[in-house]
Amino acid sequence: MIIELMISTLVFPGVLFISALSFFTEWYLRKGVAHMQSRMGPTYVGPIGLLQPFMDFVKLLVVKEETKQKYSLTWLAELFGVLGISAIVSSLLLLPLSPIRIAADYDFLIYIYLLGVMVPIAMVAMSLCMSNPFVSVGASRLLSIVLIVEPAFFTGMLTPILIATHISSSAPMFCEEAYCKLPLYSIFYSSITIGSAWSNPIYATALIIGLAAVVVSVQAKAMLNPFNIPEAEQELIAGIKTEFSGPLLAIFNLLHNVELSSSILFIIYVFLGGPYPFRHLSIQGVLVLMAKYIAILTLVAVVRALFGRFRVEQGVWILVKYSLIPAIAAITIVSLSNFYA
Amino acid sequence: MLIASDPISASILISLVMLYLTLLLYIVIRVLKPKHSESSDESREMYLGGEHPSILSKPHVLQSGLYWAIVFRDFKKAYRGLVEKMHTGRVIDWAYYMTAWLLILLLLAIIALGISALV
Amino acid sequence: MNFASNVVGAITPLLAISSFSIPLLSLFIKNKKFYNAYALTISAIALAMSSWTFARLIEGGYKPIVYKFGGWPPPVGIVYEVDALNGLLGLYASLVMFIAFLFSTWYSKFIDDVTWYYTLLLGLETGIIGCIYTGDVFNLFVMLEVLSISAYGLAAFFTRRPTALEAAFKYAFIGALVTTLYFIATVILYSAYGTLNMADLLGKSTLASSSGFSGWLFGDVTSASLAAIAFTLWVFTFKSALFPNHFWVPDVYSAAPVPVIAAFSGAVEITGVYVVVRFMYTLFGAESVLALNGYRDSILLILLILGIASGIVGSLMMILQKNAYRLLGYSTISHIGLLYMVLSLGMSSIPSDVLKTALTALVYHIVNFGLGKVLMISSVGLVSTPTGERDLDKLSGLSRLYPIASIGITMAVFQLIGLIPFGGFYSKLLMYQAFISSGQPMLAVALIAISAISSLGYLKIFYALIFPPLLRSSVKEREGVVIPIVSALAVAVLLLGLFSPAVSKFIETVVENSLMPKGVKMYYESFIEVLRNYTGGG
Amino acid sequence: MIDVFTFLFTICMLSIVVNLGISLYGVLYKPSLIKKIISLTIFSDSANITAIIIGYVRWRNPGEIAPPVLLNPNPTLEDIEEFAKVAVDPLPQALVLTAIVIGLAVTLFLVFLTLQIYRFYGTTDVRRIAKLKG
Repeated sequence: MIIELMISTLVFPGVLFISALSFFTEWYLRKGVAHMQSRMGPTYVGPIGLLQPFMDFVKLLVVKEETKQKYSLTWLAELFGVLGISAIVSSLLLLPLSPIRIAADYDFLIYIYLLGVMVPIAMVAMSLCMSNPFVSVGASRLLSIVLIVEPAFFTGMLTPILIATHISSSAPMFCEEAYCKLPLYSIFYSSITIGSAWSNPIYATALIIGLAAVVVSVQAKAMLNPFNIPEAEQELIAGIKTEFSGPLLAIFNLLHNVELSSSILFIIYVFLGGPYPFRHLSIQGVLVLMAKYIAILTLVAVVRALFGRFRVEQGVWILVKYSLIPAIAAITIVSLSNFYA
Repeated sequence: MLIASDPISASILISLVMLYLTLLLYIVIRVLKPKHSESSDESREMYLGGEHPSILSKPHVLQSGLYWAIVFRDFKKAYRGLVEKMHTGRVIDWAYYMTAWLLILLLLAIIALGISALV
Repeated sequence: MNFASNVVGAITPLLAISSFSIPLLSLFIKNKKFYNAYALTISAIALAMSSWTFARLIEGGYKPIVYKFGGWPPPVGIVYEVDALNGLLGLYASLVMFIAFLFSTWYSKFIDDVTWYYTLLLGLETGIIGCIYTGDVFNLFVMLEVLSISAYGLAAFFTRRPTALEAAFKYAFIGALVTTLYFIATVILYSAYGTLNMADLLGKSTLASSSGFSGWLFGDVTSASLAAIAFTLWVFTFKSALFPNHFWVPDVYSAAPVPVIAAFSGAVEITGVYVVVRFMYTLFGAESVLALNGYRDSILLILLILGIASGIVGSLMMILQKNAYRLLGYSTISHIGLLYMVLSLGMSSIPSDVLKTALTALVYHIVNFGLGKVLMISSVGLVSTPTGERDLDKLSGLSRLYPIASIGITMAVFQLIGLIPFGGFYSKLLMYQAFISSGQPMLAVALIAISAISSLGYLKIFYALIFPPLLRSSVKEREGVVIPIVSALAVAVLLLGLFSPAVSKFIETVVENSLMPKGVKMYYESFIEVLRNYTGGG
Repeated sequence: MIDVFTFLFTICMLSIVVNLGISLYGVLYKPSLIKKIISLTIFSDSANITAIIIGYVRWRNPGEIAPPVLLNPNPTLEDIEEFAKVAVDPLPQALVLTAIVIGLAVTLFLVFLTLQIYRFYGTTDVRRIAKLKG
């Protein structure tokens, strides 16, 4: 069992799977945004440039030389980056996707702490290992966004979990035999019951609001437009990536992409019920899963293409308006309706 | 296969997996990394958009400036209230908040007694 | 059993006598090393005694141990009554104080007059252990004064620094006022119940039916309890630094000696929290006169709101600070807020298993937060003390000189933020469980918001001490005893996380045997038993 | 009609409460440190008087109150019972003694602090002693 666990975390849904998914995600985003802005996007490697992100990664990791500067702690930065990636990969064990699943009461809190706390801290610590005033500025921008995003993301994700638990405790008919003994308040439980909640108008409203809030906060967490203030790719000098080069840059990019794709995976499972209305391991199920993934990804790409970058204080208030407040509204709707039901 | 347990053991299991992955990936990256990362004098400087590091008095931002944007931009109003109204360092200003809390406690007691006197 | 109770009674007199004999000894002995060894030995003995007591307590199935001072039976004489919660917190507090003394043996190189320092620090330990073990409301007042006077003295220890004086006077003025208010509260309680014994009060407050306005304040059980609890809560929220009464903490922290700061955040404020728990759950529980017209519920609700406010204000102010210890002071305030948030889940509408989870989280978080904080303070103290600077900007990069301090700070930051798999995560996990299963998801949101804001503050220490390159050449001081302290605490916070299934189960047993109805009954029964033995088995 | 004893007692209690309130105000809101110390002593003295009054067990029949002196040097049980009826409650007095001793220590400490603060800051006005803020 331990050996299975070790292999599973490496292959599926482990490092290899999530890296591949994240390369696809990056390609899709780049291609999609380029398409919307009438540009070409990645084209050279692979069919329609599909392998471009992968080749970028390999080149940075293996071929490119790392430039060291006098004050940097490269080994520590690498360690933090790897820690962030492995936090994300180990959180995938909570999904129904994984052959070895961990499900427990309140396990979504573990997920939140892994993805919402561990990853930003890893990113910030990674960038702070490089001494450079511009990097520090980028890190503080990232932190001021995390300040709002983390509660919003947590609140948003809590909405379907509360709904799922309430459904199962109030109406046992949703409780299919095999799942009755499952832990409540868990990602696994929510992913198998949430599909039926969409038929209830009150719950559906809350879910839509919560979904919107979570998508906005994922956008900000992944530092995509319009929230790419900390990364500041175009300005180059005032972002957290300024001092990264070679393997370190490869690790950082991978961490960033893996975070985005795993967040989308979790959203699909927790809000949309994964392959619902089909079962896992059926062809329709896999297709539905892929369709949902692409749909959410397209949503992200559209938002990214539509908006320019905000200034820091704008970004923070936009986040409060479009992510934190809707999330709180969603959870209030759920608690009120649970209270009066 | 499903491992259902209490959240505490689940998170310990996950953290063990995390530790294992961190070690493994770290070793892999160390092995894959190009060995010849000898650096020239030029590469030992910070990237400052082409400027020489001598333009800086210190190679990092002082911690007092780290959250400048949060304190003076994003949450300007909240901080102004906290610093200028509340944490002024003057005992007389503290006393307003402290006595308010005492008065709330006493008021609640009086209300509770009053209700029992009426009923 | 009898011997065990004598050990309980011996701890505070031992500490007090050895504290007061230091000024006498100083007439004959001038050597600093002697006082280091002396104070360390005394605190080690206290630690051994309190852990022995707790071991006896576990052996006896958590049956409370009662010690009668001077052989007088409970309602007449002063008693110490140690139940599971008492015993655990006493052990914890004496452990924290032992670490503070151990750190002081290193720190004493940097202070001139070590005799007064140790007199006061032993006095502080006397007060803390006394407050925790006592079973008598008035003895609590006396011990509170012992604690407070030592604390004022230690806050003003650097009498040549204006900031230390200012902090001490702000603390001492309001502190003196506050303890007098507690005196009034005990007098009011005595006037109504005719007793000062905690177990006796517990019995009478549960049995007593309100007799209307017969005695108006003096004599009427209900009005007296209400007034007394109002004063007591105000007093102990001051001692434990809850939001509107928190102002003294950062001031005192910014100028006191480093081991004293560790003792303050690890033990003194926890003592305040302990007393509030004792009053709200043992003395005036859900079935006491305090529950009249929802007074207890509304007070708990207000404590809950103040807990949230304390967490948010503390963590917001952390972001602003320049002084390393002042920042840690605000972080203490924010954690105290979290403790009050779980403490106040005892409203009548909340089921008792949720309350049990909440109280388990409370005790667990006390231990996690305290040890993490002591670890943090001793690591930062190692870096800052040799330079004499407390400003984060002036300390920048200095912990590169001391690798052990870097490790300590990193572990402490992870513990206090609550990263998996550190102990801090598991107590927060229990808190989330309690909040969500009590049907109030917004509390969980508040908790994560507080955690998010405060993680920014902790990262500031991280950023200031570890990451920047060391530019100024600075002399490295020998670490000495700090290395074992920091490494032991760093291992401890990790073990608190990795063994959390066992730890949380153990704490749950402790809570069940002290604060839940079963434990409260045991607390009362052992009082009755002592009374019966005295009156001859009747 | 209310009897004189109760009336006087009520006035006494009320004045103590007013005294407590005024001294509380003084400690918290008066800017001068010396005035704060004075208010603090008034506050603790009022608290002590409250405790003493509690000891007089006011709800007993006022006519019975006599000086609590034991005349018989070798008291019998009846003597002690008789004595217990007229004696004041000794416990609050013990409490007050403790509180007075502690109050002395605290006041001395505060006076020392005030002196030292005056040396460094050149003032005893708390509005100007505010180096620690934020």
